[in-house]
Amino acid sequence: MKPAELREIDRPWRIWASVIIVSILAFSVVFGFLVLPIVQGRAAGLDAFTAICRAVGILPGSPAVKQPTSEAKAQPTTQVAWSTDLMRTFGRRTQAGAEIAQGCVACHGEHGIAADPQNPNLAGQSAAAIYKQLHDYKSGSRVHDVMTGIAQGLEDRQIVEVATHFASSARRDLDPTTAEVVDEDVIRLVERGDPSRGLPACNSCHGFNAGGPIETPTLSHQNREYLARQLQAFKTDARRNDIYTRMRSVAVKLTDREIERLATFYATTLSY
Amino acid sequence: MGERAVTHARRLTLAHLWVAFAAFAVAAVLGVWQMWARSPLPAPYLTAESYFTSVTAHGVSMAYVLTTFMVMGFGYYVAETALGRPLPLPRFAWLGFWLGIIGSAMTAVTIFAGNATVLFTFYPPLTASPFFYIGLVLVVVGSWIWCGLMLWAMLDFKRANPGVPVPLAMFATVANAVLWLWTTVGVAAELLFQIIPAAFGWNESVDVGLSRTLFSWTLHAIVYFWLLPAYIAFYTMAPQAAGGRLYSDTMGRLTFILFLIYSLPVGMHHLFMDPQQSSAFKFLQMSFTALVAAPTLLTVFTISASLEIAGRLRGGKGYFGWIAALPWERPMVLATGMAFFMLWFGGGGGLINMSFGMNAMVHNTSWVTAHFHLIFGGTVVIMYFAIAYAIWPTLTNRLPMSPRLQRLQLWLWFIGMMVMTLPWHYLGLQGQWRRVATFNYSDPIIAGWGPWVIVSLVGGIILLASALLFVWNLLQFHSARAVVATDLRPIYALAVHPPERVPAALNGFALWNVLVLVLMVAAYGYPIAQFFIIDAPEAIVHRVNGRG
Amino acid sequence: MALTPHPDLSSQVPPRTDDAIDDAALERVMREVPSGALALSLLTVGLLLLAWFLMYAFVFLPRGMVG
Amino acid sequence: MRADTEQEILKTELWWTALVIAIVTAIMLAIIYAGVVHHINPPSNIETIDPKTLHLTGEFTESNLGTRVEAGDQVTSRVVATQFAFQPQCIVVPSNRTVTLRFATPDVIHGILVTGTNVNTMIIPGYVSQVHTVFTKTGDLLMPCHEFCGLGHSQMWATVRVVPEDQFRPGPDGRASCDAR
Repeated sequence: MKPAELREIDRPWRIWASVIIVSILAFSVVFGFLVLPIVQGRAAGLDAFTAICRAVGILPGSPAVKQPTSEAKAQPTTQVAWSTDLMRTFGRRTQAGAEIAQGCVACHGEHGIAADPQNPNLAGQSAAAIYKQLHDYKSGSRVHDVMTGIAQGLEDRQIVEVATHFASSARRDLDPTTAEVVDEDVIRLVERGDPSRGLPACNSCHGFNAGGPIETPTLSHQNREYLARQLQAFKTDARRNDIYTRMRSVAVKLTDREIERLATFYATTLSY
Repeated sequence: MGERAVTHARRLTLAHLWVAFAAFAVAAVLGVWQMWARSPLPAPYLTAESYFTSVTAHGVSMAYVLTTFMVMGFGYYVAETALGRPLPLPRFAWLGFWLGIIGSAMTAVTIFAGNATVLFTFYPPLTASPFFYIGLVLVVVGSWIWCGLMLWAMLDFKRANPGVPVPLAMFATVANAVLWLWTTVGVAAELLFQIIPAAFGWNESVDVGLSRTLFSWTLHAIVYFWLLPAYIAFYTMAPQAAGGRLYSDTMGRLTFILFLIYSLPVGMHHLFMDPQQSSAFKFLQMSFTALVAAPTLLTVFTISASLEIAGRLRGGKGYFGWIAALPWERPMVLATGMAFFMLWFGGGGGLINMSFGMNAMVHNTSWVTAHFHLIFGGTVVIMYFAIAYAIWPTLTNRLPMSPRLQRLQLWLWFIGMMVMTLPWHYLGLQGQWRRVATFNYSDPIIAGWGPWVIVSLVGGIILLASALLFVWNLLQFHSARAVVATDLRPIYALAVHPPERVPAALNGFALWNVLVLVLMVAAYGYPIAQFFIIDAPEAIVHRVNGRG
Repeated sequence: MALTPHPDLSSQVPPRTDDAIDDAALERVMREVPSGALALSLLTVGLLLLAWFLMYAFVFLPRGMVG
Repeated sequence: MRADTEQEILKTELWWTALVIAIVTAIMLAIIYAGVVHHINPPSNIETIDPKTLHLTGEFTESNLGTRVEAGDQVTSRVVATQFAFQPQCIVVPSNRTVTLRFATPDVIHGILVTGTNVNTMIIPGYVSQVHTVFTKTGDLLMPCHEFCGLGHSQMWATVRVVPEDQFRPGPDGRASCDAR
């Protein structure tokens, strides 16, 4: 066949294919961009222009309903907000951080491992977690006789530095005699949670591969007494600087016995 | 045909298909365990992390490894057998294969190390180990090599045979290659510009609205990439296997062209419930989605007519008598029948999913899981089985002694899939939601779902039995006694009126690529641009591969 | 190579003459095709449309307005 | 073989295509009908909100969450979806009255459905998700998180308590909560 003939049998295909596709496009635009929003908007008391703008996404809201107004007033539980800049500053260990950490030795130990089990170990803790708590002490979201004063003496930059310092310190060694005590019920809570109470697995935030909230602290190698006291504080609403009740909503569902056993588990078990 | 050695393309095909089916077998085991975990029966090894590790591995194996290797391997086979020419540049084909292997292995290692519990559809701002994504990118790059080779083989054929229509099987395979090149643009942009930088820690935040929109670009068309081998089998293999002719070669070409056009500007129907896209663009893409039903409904008729020819040639009478006269004992025919049966349910579910506001009734419920397991796991995978049974004798020059086990395997798959997915449809309508490791069966409403979950678990067990039997059946080919190659009949169907000349529009993709571009600009232009216009707030990255 | 044919084997690999279609037979059946296919397709697609409308009218609309 | 039947075949196929188009059109018309008469749209609301500061300012701070009757007797419920709980975990709404549900998240992707209703939306960090609806059946409805949001996803759900309109008694500040009842 000659090229001219080939073009001849091909031409109607090109024309009709284009016509059909453009018609379908036109149909969709007419109904989706014009007819539906205008008709829906009229019933909701919106003018045609507003309704169309909402339908194509230039204005917020549905073309079918009036947008509600908000009379809300802000009362944040914490002042900490994660930003990309803040996240980038973690991880660079500085001399300044080590110097600030000297002020923590009395309660948290020389290498971030506390002698008094009522105080938390800081060594190996996530920098974001330490930052959040120090900042909360400073802003008053979390209150402690000693810590509030100390935190108020720190600038934001210093908080980052000291948090990074402790994050990169070596964690507490575990007592090998207690490390092997297996508590099946607690392991179940840690790894699976309890569906009947809507309790997520502790691991879904505190596990190593969790991808949970940024400020989630590491719990393993922590002191038993400190863990138990904090869980109780969340449970009784005495401590409420967790964003959107993430920890309060969990702790309130735990029994006192479970709190004790969980604290023991994290304080004594390797690899969590 | 004569005596022939196993050619290069056939070795390629065997290698690809064995990788595909090995991944499939592993994924089938995981799938059953996941259903066990979700049921009221206590499952072993169940933790939150193990469940989502398993779901990730199941999805990646089934949706990326099984499909990509199947499509590639089958494509090499078609390129050689339908064109009757040796595959060009086989070294590049092996390069693509090894890229895919390395990528799959890298992905598998990160998943099973627990560093990629983000499922196969990612969910940023959650990010996995970067090697999870890089592995997937390597698989895609390997498949791009395949796309290039398919286009090359077709153009080579055209140059050597001016004016001769490209055989339908090859035309359809190239349609799939072109479709895949378009399809992967969205996910490639998401991975390369958003997720991989975030996973490496170069970025601490990600624009989630944009990444979901880019993924939606890929998310529907990819399903058609998986589906097209099944349709190639419907058009070019089933009529021959039944002893008939293809009713219309032209409609076959049109069907594959329609798939190319209408599977791309439709992905936003996966975002119907998302706040960051507007109702007008959702409507626009819904209209195109509705038209994706067209090529399937055309196929239903054309393939019915082709099989009717076979049935009537075998003495079938009346409106429906030809159905009974079909040679149902042949695996390809049996699989085609089952595939269409499952397509009815799966496609019906799909029509509801795509219906704009109606999607709210079922979005992210088990209904959707049922829908795609029926269409992909049912219709498509059962045709993968049939294709394997049809081409394995020519790949190995061997035959098993009896196709009885093949028929049993197909029946088990069909029954298992129906038993598993029909309860899921019902549960989805009741509100049973997706991607959950354990349900709270102490809630009275959810307790009522329990028995149906157990029924679907039984379906899953049947499916696992079928999957293992499938692998066993393929192994039988390799150990069977050799047969003379001349006994192997040609597998491709002739049309009632074989095309002598076809317009360029039905012999290539230039026109259709232009139209796809127009539609993609209309459907995705502003919806993507808006994120740069409104300066959407980004979300902080949440890494699942160790806190850092 | 010698082959001991299993009775079922023909379903897998019919001798090539078996399915060879002679033009006269094809022309004969093409007078009736595609009446059966039309009947089957109409039936199944009709049922599909019916099922869609049943879901639309009896499940979707009663579940109430959203927007 | 007969020479002229290729055209016949294509003609038959063309009729079938016309029927297919008619079927697709019928479905489209039903969808448009639902949109025009029942005002059913997918929930679309391109209203941005910064997830990083969600808890600091504006309407999604902790003390503002839950149900509230606002100007023009508009009942609005604000819910935050976070890893791995809703806040609040129970909202109370009146039946047979237009209710606006507004959702936002400070962290990752979530989603909700309310069982037995058409209430369904994704919750995407960066956006306020909004669903306007009318609940007709009273009782406690389950509102699970239906989108994978991390390892605790399976245990994330809330309750929507639909009460008859005469039993819906917001306090003097317009607020209504499940605890108060």
